[in-house]
Amino acid sequence: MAEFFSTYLPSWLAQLVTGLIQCVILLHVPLVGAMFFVWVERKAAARIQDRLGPTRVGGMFGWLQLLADGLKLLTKEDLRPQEADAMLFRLAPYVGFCASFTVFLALPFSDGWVVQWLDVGVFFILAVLGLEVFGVILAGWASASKWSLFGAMREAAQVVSYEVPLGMCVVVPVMIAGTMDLVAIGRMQEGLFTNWFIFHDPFTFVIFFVYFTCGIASVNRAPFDLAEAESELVAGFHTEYSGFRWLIFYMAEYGSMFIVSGLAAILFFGGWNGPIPLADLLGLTDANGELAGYLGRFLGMLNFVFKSVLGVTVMIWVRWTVPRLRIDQVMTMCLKYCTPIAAVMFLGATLWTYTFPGGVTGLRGTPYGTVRGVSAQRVELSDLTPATEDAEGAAGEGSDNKPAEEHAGDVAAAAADGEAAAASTPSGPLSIATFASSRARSR
Amino acid sequence: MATQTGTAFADDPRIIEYDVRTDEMLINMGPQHPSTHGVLRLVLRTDGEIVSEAVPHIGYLHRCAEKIGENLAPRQFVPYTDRMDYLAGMNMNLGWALAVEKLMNLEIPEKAKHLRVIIAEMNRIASHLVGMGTYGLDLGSFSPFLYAFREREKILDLFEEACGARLTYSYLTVGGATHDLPATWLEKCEAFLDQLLPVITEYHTLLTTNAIFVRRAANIGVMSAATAIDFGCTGPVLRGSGVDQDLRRDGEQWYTEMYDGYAFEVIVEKDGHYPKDHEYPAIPKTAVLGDCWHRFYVRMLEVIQSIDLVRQAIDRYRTATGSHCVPVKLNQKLPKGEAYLETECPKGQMGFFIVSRGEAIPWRVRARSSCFSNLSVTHELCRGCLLADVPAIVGSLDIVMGEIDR
Amino acid sequence: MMQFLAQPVGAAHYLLVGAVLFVCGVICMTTKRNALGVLMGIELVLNGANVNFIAFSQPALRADRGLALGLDGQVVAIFVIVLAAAEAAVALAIVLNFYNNHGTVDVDEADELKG
Amino acid sequence: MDAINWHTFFFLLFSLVACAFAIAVVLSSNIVRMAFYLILSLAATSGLFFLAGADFVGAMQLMIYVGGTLVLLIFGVMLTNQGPYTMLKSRGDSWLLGVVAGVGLLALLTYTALGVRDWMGPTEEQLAETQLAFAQPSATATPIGNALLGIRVDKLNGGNEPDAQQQVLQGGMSGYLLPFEIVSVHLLVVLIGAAHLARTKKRSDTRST
Repeated sequence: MAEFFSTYLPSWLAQLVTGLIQCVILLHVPLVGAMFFVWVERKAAARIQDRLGPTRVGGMFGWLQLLADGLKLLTKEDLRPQEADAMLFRLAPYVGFCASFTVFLALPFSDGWVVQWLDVGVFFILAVLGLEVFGVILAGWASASKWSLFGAMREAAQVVSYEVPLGMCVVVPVMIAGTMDLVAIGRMQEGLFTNWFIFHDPFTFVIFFVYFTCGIASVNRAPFDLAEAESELVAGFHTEYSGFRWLIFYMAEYGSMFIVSGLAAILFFGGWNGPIPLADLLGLTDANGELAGYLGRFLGMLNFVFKSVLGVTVMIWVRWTVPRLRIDQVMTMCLKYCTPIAAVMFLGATLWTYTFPGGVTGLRGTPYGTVRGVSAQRVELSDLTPATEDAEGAAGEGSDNKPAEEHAGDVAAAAADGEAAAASTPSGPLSIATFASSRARSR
Repeated sequence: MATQTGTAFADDPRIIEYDVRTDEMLINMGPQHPSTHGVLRLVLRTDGEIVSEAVPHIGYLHRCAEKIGENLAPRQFVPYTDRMDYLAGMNMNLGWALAVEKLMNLEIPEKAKHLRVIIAEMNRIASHLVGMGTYGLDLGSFSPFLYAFREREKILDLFEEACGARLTYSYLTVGGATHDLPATWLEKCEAFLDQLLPVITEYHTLLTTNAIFVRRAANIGVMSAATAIDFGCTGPVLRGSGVDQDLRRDGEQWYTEMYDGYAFEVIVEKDGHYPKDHEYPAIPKTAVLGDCWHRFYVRMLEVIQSIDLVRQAIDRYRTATGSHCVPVKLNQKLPKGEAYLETECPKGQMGFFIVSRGEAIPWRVRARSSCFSNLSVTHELCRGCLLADVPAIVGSLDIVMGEIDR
Repeated sequence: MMQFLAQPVGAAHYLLVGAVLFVCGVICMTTKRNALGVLMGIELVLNGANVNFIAFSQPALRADRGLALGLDGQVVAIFVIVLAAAEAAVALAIVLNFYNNHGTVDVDEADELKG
Repeated sequence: MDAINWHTFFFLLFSLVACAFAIAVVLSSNIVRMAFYLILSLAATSGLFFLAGADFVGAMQLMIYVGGTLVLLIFGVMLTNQGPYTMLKSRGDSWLLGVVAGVGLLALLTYTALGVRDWMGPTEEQLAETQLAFAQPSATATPIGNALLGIRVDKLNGGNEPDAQQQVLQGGMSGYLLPFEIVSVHLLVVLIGAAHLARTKKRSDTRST
């Protein structure tokens, strides 16, 4: 696109325009997504409650309801309490929304379809998702309302606590994959659905449910929606908000819901890989031309979106079914159940991958599944000398001046420091697989 | 968050156990608050999440109902009773009508009595359904509220057919009822009851036995039988504390004769189980007699009991003799004297006191509100609970502000 | 401005940012009377130092590539972050204790060790 | 002039945000606002880290540093309801001292930073190579993880000759296993220590409260 614009504009302006267009497109993913989820929520809630939900706006099924709602909210008066800290009160919704929106930068929608391909994708997503709480706390504090403050402090306590088990749960698939790169993790789960990490071992199976519980808690959905518990705190942290700013909070919430279930889809349910490798069976791969590869990825994106929407739907379902927990019960749940279970499962998964490095069934080609475009190599202590030979290939031109992270070598190099390895695992294999990928971007 | 508990070292006031120095916070819960069941205002004194004091402030819905009653003929006052406990208007009508009849010593036909049982028990079901639904709402579960209202709508449909109104009925009046039941009303009512019974089982799955619900309600707001009696609590709140008291059995003859010959047991816990709980979920281990869960459960079981009573009443009504009312003129002089009668309303024992000087219009009218007494215990129950427990406790008392403020 | 935008930045530019953060932190530490403000100053100082480590770790930011810290710079930055977190935890506990004992977070009040 | 070096552009963006909010932290006296500015400053700094190719450190900065500031913010919020501690105005003499020391320090640091020619950026010949280096996504997580386990993948790749690699292997790779272990024990100690310091205490309160 930049090339197209550069025929009319100076190149820097062309690049700027291209970037802005892409930003706007990306911005629409959470926005339209939030619209869709609000509609889904209203319809699902209505069905659960024996109602019809919106039926009129937009012809059938009220699918334009949120647009109407949004227009209504935009025309509402933007209220601010007299005592409020004006600047923070105005900024707080955007802080939350920015955090939620930024995560979409690192979330791959299909094989290689990611805005910013990060080597630390999982880490980045968890970190940025954790920043959403700032918006809530600032909103609660700046409102100068006791109910808002209650909501903010509850949110703070809850999010800080739940980040621990959430992180532990996420670490398990990362450990199995050996990388924090979400694209690589997704690629490892190619093939049949048995390759999905949730079926990798019993521990990942359990930990998915822990993850989902913690995920619901970290995005403040019922039964963990203490920060906005309407029967206790009026509306919690957004009691004093109206109109557009309130809408922003709402969008951030739905964005986070999508992110949490999207992350679950990638980490546990194969991401964009369907239960059967349909794209491969239909020949929609890069090998059959660019268009076929594009179509295959598009199919993958549908897969991913479907799985994420399914996760969001489950959250909606849970919300309209169960009562809300109390603050001490939420903390008990986190500290007494989720954290220990996650820790034990983490240990179990570690031992499992150590005991069955190639998986129990041995169906996977490489120790950690087939990885397209990423070569994995398992290095054991006895391979120390050959490993140096492999490393030879990695030494590309100009490597004298570049550290390893700059290397575009396609061979993984890993070796063990003799002393360290001997200290940790005297006789067993030292499973360090490094993925230095050619990273030919398939976008 | 902070706790400031000095109880362990109460003998030495200088030794305090603390975590962080914190100030107490005064919070107004209501009168505009989603879970105060109307316009109740609770002033909470909280230390972080812990509530050290909860003082109810009432009077936002005061409409001088009693004073109005002193300026109207008893039959004209019936619509005002509707507006007391607006969720159980029929029971209010009945209480007032019975009190006036007691003053007038007016016997009403057998058919009218059975009709009154049908209508009163149906309204009890409706009221308890609302109580159940709003309790779910108080605990953060929205769906049971709408399920309960769905069933209540059907009762309101039946009432509408009988008297033309859906909320303020003025149906049961001095001397009986304003109209007889329409032609196919009984069949429709029976069909509704047949359909309601399995639905109640679903509510038990959704709420009564739900793990989170049990955690939120069991062992919360525990009220001993002694406390309940001290504060004058009545109705399900009293029975939830294990006191065997139900005016339909224990009340005055003037009231209980309506229920003469009906088979029913008072819903109260005896030896760890309830009379009609054989097909319903067992009491959870964490539940303590007198807690929110028990109060809720008593209401749920009373719905079953009322279904049973309505069925019996329908059978009797079909074979009963007489008319649906005895006509009472609007300007009929009341005998000199006074009468007080309490009836078992869904929320508790509602009493009407009426003093006459021999005129058509009573000289004094007073109402004894059940919710007023039930609410008075809030302060006692909320001491030291968490903020989230306040709606749980107030909700389990099932109050209606219209009745408290009158 | 446009001239600057066309040029690649070097480690020195990063160092300038680090210096500003560092100096802000130092001023924060000296001027703030609120103990939490002092803590924020410390965070800024450590952060400024981290910027330097990262700047020096990247060989592409400088002409003498071979002298870049490489991975070492990043690892040290990680240790700084981790230790800053640890420092904040202990410091907050101390502030809490100070607050409990003195009923204030004004560090000027902490003069009991003065001879 | 029709080419923008986007690395420079974003460097300018992030560094302006980081510096502006750092100054705002100094100038503000409301503790919650200070925490908010600090968060923005730290987040912008993490952007600088990402820009400099240190992805892992950047993410870590977001997670730990900014997350740690969250606790500061919460403390600020908690203290704010206590009346006068929101706004503790700094004294004039401390301002004088701080600004004098700060400006001196800044001058020194600026002089040092700009003093080395090689630090001013890549030379003209290195320009293309630099563009290439920043165009590739940096994969730092695995090397850092290995380095913390004592395995320096980058050093192994450093030499072309097998001899050099053998030398590295035999001479030790200066990994970070020991510091890593020390830090982990340190964190544990800090965790226990902070919990001990902040835990509920019983004491004789002689002052009137």
